[in-house]
Amino acid sequence: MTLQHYLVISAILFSLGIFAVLTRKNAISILMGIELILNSCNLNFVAFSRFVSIPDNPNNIDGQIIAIFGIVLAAAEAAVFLAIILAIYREFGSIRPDEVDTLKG
Amino acid sequence: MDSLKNIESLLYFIPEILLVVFAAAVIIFDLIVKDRESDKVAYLALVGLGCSLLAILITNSIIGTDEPRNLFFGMIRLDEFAIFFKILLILATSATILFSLRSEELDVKLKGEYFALLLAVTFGMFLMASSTNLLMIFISLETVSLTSYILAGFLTHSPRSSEAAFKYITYGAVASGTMLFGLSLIFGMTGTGDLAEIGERLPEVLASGEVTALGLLIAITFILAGIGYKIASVPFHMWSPDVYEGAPIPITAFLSVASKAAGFALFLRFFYSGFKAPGILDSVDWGLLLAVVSALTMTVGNLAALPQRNVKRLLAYSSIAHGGYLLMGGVLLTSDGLSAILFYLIVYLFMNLGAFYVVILVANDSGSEMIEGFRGLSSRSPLIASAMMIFLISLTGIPPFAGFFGKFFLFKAVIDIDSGFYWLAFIGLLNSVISLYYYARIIKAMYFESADETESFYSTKSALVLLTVFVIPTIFIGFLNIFYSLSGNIALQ
Amino acid sequence: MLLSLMIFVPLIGMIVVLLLPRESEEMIKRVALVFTLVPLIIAVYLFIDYDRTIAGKQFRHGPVPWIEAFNIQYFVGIDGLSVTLMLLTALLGPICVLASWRNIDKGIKAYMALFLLLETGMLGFFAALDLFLFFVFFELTLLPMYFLIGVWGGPRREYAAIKFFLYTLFGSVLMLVALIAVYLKSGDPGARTFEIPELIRLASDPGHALADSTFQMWVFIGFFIGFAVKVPIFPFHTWLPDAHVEAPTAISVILAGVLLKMGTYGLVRINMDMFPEGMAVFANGDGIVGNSLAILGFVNIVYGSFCALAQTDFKKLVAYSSIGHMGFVILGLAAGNELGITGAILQMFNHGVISAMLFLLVGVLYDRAHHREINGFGGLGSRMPVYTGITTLAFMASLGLPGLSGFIGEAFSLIGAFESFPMLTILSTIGIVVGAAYFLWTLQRVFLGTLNPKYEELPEINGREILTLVPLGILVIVLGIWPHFAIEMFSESVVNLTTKMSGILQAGL
Amino acid sequence: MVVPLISIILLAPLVAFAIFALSGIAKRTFPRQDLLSTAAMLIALICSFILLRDVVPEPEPLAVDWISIGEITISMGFYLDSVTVIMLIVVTLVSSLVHIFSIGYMHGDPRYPRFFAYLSLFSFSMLFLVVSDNLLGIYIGWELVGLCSYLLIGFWFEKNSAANACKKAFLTTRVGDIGMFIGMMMLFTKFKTFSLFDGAQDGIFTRAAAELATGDIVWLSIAGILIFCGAIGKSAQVPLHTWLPDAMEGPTPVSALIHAATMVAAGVYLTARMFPILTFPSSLVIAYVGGITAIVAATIAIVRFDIKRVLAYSTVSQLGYMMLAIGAGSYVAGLFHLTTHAFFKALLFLGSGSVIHAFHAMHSHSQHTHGHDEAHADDEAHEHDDLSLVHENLVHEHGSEIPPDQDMRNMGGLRQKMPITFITMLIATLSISGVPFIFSGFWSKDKILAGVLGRAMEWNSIHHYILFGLALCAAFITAFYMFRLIFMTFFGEPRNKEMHNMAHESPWVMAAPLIILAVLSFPVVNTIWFNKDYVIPPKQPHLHAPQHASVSPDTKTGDAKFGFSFFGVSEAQAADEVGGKNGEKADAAYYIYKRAHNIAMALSIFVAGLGILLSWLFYHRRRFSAESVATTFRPVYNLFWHKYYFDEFYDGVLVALTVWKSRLFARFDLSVIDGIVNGVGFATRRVFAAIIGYFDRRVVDGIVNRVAEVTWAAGGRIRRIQTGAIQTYLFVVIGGIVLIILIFRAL
Repeated sequence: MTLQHYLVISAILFSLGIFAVLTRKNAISILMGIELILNSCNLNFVAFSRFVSIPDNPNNIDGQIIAIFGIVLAAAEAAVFLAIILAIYREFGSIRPDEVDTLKG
Repeated sequence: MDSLKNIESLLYFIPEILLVVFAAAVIIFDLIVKDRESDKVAYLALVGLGCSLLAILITNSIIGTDEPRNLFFGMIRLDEFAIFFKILLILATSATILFSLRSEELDVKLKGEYFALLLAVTFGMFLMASSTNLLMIFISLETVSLTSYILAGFLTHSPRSSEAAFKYITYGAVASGTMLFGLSLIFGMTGTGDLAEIGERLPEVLASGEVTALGLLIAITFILAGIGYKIASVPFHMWSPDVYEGAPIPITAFLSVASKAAGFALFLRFFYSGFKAPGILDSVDWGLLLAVVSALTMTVGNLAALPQRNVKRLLAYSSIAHGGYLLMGGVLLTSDGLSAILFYLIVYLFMNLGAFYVVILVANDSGSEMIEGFRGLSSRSPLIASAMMIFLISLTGIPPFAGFFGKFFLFKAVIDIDSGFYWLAFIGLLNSVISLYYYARIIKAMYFESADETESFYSTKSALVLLTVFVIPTIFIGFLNIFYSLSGNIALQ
Repeated sequence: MLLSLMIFVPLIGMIVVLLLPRESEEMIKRVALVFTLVPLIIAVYLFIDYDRTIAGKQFRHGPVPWIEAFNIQYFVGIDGLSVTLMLLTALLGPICVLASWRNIDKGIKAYMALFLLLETGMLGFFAALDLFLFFVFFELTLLPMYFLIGVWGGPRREYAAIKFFLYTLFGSVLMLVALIAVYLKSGDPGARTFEIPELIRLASDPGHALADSTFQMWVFIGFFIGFAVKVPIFPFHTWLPDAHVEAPTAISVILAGVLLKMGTYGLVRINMDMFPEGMAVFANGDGIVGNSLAILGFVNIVYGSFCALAQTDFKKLVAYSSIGHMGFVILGLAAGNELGITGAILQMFNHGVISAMLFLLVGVLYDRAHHREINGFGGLGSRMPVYTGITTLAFMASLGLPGLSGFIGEAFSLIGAFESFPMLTILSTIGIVVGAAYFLWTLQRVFLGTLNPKYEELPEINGREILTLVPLGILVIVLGIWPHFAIEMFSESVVNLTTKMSGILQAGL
Repeated sequence: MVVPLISIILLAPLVAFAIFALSGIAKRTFPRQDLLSTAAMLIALICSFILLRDVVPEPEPLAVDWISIGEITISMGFYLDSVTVIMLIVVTLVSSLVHIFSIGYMHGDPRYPRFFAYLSLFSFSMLFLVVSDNLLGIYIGWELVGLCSYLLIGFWFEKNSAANACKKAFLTTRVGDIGMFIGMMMLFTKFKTFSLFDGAQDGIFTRAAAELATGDIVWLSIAGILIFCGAIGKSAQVPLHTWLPDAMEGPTPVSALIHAATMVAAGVYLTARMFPILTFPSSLVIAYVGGITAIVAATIAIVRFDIKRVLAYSTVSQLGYMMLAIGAGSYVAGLFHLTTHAFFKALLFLGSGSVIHAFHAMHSHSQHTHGHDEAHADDEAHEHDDLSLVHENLVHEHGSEIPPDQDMRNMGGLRQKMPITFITMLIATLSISGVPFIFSGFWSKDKILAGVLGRAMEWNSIHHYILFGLALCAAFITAFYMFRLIFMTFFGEPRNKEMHNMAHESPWVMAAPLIILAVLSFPVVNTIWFNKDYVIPPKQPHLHAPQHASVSPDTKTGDAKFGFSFFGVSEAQAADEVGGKNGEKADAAYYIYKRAHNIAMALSIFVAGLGILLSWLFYHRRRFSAESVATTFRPVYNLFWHKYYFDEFYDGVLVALTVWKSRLFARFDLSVIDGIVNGVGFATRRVFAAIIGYFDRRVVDGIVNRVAEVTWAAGGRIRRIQTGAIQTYLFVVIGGIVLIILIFRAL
């Protein structure tokens, strides 16, 4: 497995995430898309920290650390997102994103 | 320069620590305090901000003489630039708290967490202003975003507010995700998260051909998506009108000033420290990219503002446009442009917050944010009307108010010797002509039209006092040297 | 120092007025009058005390550092041209206060405050020797004007006000770019300056970046459009009729009397004096480009005159007539020789006085009849002989009757221009005939013929109104008989300009 | 001694006016404005006479620097040569007499004081014009008299006809003035000075002479003609003459002073002043314009019934005469005729005024308020706003429209009723008709004819022969229609009985001026013109004779015996026509002019006599000799026979074509020229200006509004993108990213 493989996979993940975000008609699915995006990023970081080495510190784990933080933030984001989705559901009686469009123009 | 270890860093981290402590304190205090009707909580939050400000000044006096510090193994950097923004942010937050007390739409007397969140978001912005590492950048960005989402949606039982929060978070999540992807690419190219090192490494890898200009372009564009969403620049601006309209007015004011300022802090630090190396500038025409973005941003903002009848939304678009003006300063990545941006941010803080404050007062009086609420304000409350007039004229950028000097500074930065950006300056100036048109509509409503209702305008003494706090700087900043020199010195670092 | 005092006295007046209670209207008016009289006295003193034999700036105050960051200074001083126009401004100040004595019904306090602010702006503009200060004062006149038209104007006041505001702002932003460019070209970072005399010196010393003729051409255009809107030069003129028709009498007086002159003053002070190379490009007389300035002047004259002929609204007619008259100024300036420029400057001053008279007169009639429809009157000559007499004087002065001030300016502009652009000048003389035509025609429709029974009881012009008109009338006659007392003020400066221009034109050929 | 005198002459009337103006500002009137103005005029008159003593033919101009910019210096000053002084005297004299006359004539008018104030202002302007030594000064005076003429024609401005007439006068003359102004610009651009004579610096004349030593005279000719345009306007020459008849709307004294004696003559004076720079082409143009004017006006005069209009046209014709003279180079003759004409024409007008006044007595005094003749004040209210006046003219030529107290057909047989008026007017008529020897008009006219003929013979140029023909013809017609006027007014049976009974001799204050002027119509007082050392015609360095001009030796053999030596005529006279004796050529020319003079005199006496005779036959002895005349002078007979159809003619046969030149000219004058003026006026106002006004509103302003709308619309578009659906926003985000990448990787 070379770096390229990981990158390709993460790229695919990212694209899928974007696709989901753009097309899904359900807020939850959008949340999933977002998670995909974030995970593709994490994958990138880990892969890079594994493969890319720079002179002064041969074994740097920055990437992995970043990935961990990334996961944490993703979780936090998910929480907030779900809370807001609840509020939306209460106010609009639906979580279809295209029905939440009173603010426009 | 070598960076400090964790423990010794704490000394310089006191302002942030104080914010966190007070955030916690506010919540606890809110739980124990019995008297629900008092504003004690708010005042506690203000005290917290005050302490933090004090601490900032102290740290400033410490680093004032010798060179800035890199804290926590170079995660964040404490320099005059950071301190400048911190002070700016504290002012903005304090103003927001006071607004919140005046605002009737949001009944804050019961909600300690509201102020806790405000402190928290300020904390996040502090980090944004001072982070020098990809990781830190992302964390701070997310901190700010998450708290902002909640604040935007703070009006439970208000569909508009919830919708705002929903759009905000969806948009924000995607944007920050995209940014993170870009960050990861940068990390991959350089193998480091430290901006300074990135600045050193990128030219090498570009030179060595390991990284193509295209790759860099993709990475940077992804990152721009994140930053652009924070500063609401085209094409990443579309969340802001809706969110600004939906969120409670104090929060709108806060977002339009503080969050934008923080975004610019990030933007500037990112580009100035990470991407000024000649090799990178040659790879892709960043100047042109930024110029186009800024031109689009101001034009879209102003044009879209033209037909608005909701003053809040109108100001939202106008703040988009101002984001465009501010970007002009960054086009050449010169210290001149940097200082111009800083100066304009000071001015913008006062005039924009002032304008929003008037909107709050009018909304309190008329119950709506529509332009009709301003009819005949000049006769009903001359002081408030003239204050609003001053803010709007200043936003347009007409002498003798500070806004003009700020714009002048920015334009001067763009039309630097033989820069090819005269066209950008022209666009900017034409935009200020267009902007006059919709600002003037508010003035017209206030002065040329007669009031619908006749009973005198509802406003308290303290409200007027607070207003003057914004009016006076808006009038005089332009005439005072200190601010120019201040921004100038910071820029030189 | 004295100069600064003169400039800021009205500002102090504004503060005083603002401090007065809103109810005490008489008091407010008196205070305003006093604070407009002080600058007049100072202006008269300056006019007398001015040393006519030297061209340079006099009564300097400053340079006082203001914004070191850009080396912006507070720096004022006057030459003959400035002092003449400042005298005009200071003279119109109290006259306008008197003219607004009765017919401003609402918010007299705000009105007077804004008016005083406006006067500070105008005086400062004419005196500023720092380009940035110059611009700030230029813009400072915008805001009060906007409100004075927009709040106290006629039915379509909002439209007129915003139109005026947008037009002028449009012009001034272009000017701003040019101004910044000049600043940046003026030297290496740190050595840059906004000081007008210094810039003029640099721009005329060969080899300096400012002296480069292509650069000067572009900057010239920038400033020109800025001023052209104010003058106004075709096709930037359409704000003027609306603004005039809607504005209250006193404001029309200031608008025509002073604000228009700010444009032409700027053309002389900046475009000609600082960018003679750029000027030469548009006034060297070869090809369309070389004649463009003169062509603009010609178009203004003929176009304005014919538009005036087409009007039936008394005030609009006067407004268009001033477009025509400013055309002579442009033509004279384009000529670039002694007579031409002298004529242009005289025309500025005279038009200031005459158009002020005309608008005051229109106001007098409007206050009585409450309409301005020219065909709605008739035979007033027998009803209000004194008013008719004064109007006839003003009309005759305006249509350039020799012996009254209007003639000299027009004649000199034309004679000067004839040397450089014979054909255009001959064509421009059409404007004189048409001018006579519409003024006489108006005179006939309003004052001659059988008295319109509607106005059997129209009251004759009253003492206060006469008081506002007499000083202007005297100026009109005196300047007509002995123009040299005005000319000698600026003849030296004019000679400087012409030597500069001619030198460049020689080099060009 | 000169300066103070001049100052007094100028200031006296000015002060009189100033007092009126100032008291007007103070909303009251000076009690005895009439006496004040008259006194001022008399003072000026006395001073002028004193000036007559100490004046030299070619003095230094008394100039002061008026304006100086850099090296350009424009001076203002006086130039007092003999001609100036004579003009001063003529102006002040006529003006004083008119003042006095007006005291009686204008009595009871509501604006009585204003009338005198205006007269004073006019006198000042006219005097200023006369004494100025430079073109600019002349132009100033020139325009000021124009203003006064405007004010005085429109004195009874309640009459729409008067209101229109004054506007027409001002505008028509202004058209000419523009030409003059352009001419001035040409001269100034060339010579950098306005002053004509050599003072501190060389004047235009000297510089022109120096400049044109090379011989290229084209531009100078153009300049000369352009300046003459001013004269065409002011002196009512064809084609700009139509304002003068209308100007008769003004009070009669005004017509006498401004539109007969002084202002209209200013054009002639100007042309004479410019004499030294007149080239052959320009002088020929001047001569032809003058000649044509003389004929046109004279023939029109034949068919008029309004007594004032007859006189007006005769004035135009006489002015043409003077122009002709100057154009043909007879400087002295032209000015001589100017002075004599000033006196007798003023006399004629005042006389007619006296008649009108007499008839007017029957009108109720109330009518003073609406002027002397409100007959048609009402029926023209409709054309309230009309830049030009073709309709006006029709109305006036239309028999019934003529104010009754000016209509000669209501007169007749006034001989006994108003003896003084009759006698004085008769004298004037004899004078204008050129009855030999004892009347001044004869001498001046004779000099003109002699001059023209002399020029023709000297150069044997066909042009000048034609001009001579024109002049002669005009002389004949003049004699004819002037006596027609006399016969119709004073002789025969009274046609309108009750008006005739009302008529009465005018009071002395009006009669006295008539008598004085009558005295002035005798040549005794004009001897000054025969003193050839007193008035010396300036040289014309640019006047080059046409190539074919030659002086054949045989012309010497004209015998000097022939011709009269009366008041030193012939030799001396002929001599100054040549401009002083200089060598062989002058000697030859001297004989030529002597012979020309004799022929001319003979002919002029003949035509004058013929004219009077015919007039007598037709209008006095009409019922006898109609047929015999008809058979003898067929064309002339037809011409005047057709005159009796003029009522029908003006009733609407305007369209009918006729070969008779009186009608042709009348129609030309009425329809063509006024038609043009009218057309231009209409086009200018209604069409052109309207179009431009529309253009201004729609296009220029429209474009601006378009821009605004487009901007606004763009705003709307951008709004629509903001759909409110979050996923659209996200689309834009992704799209934006992709776009940026695509675009910038290309760069």
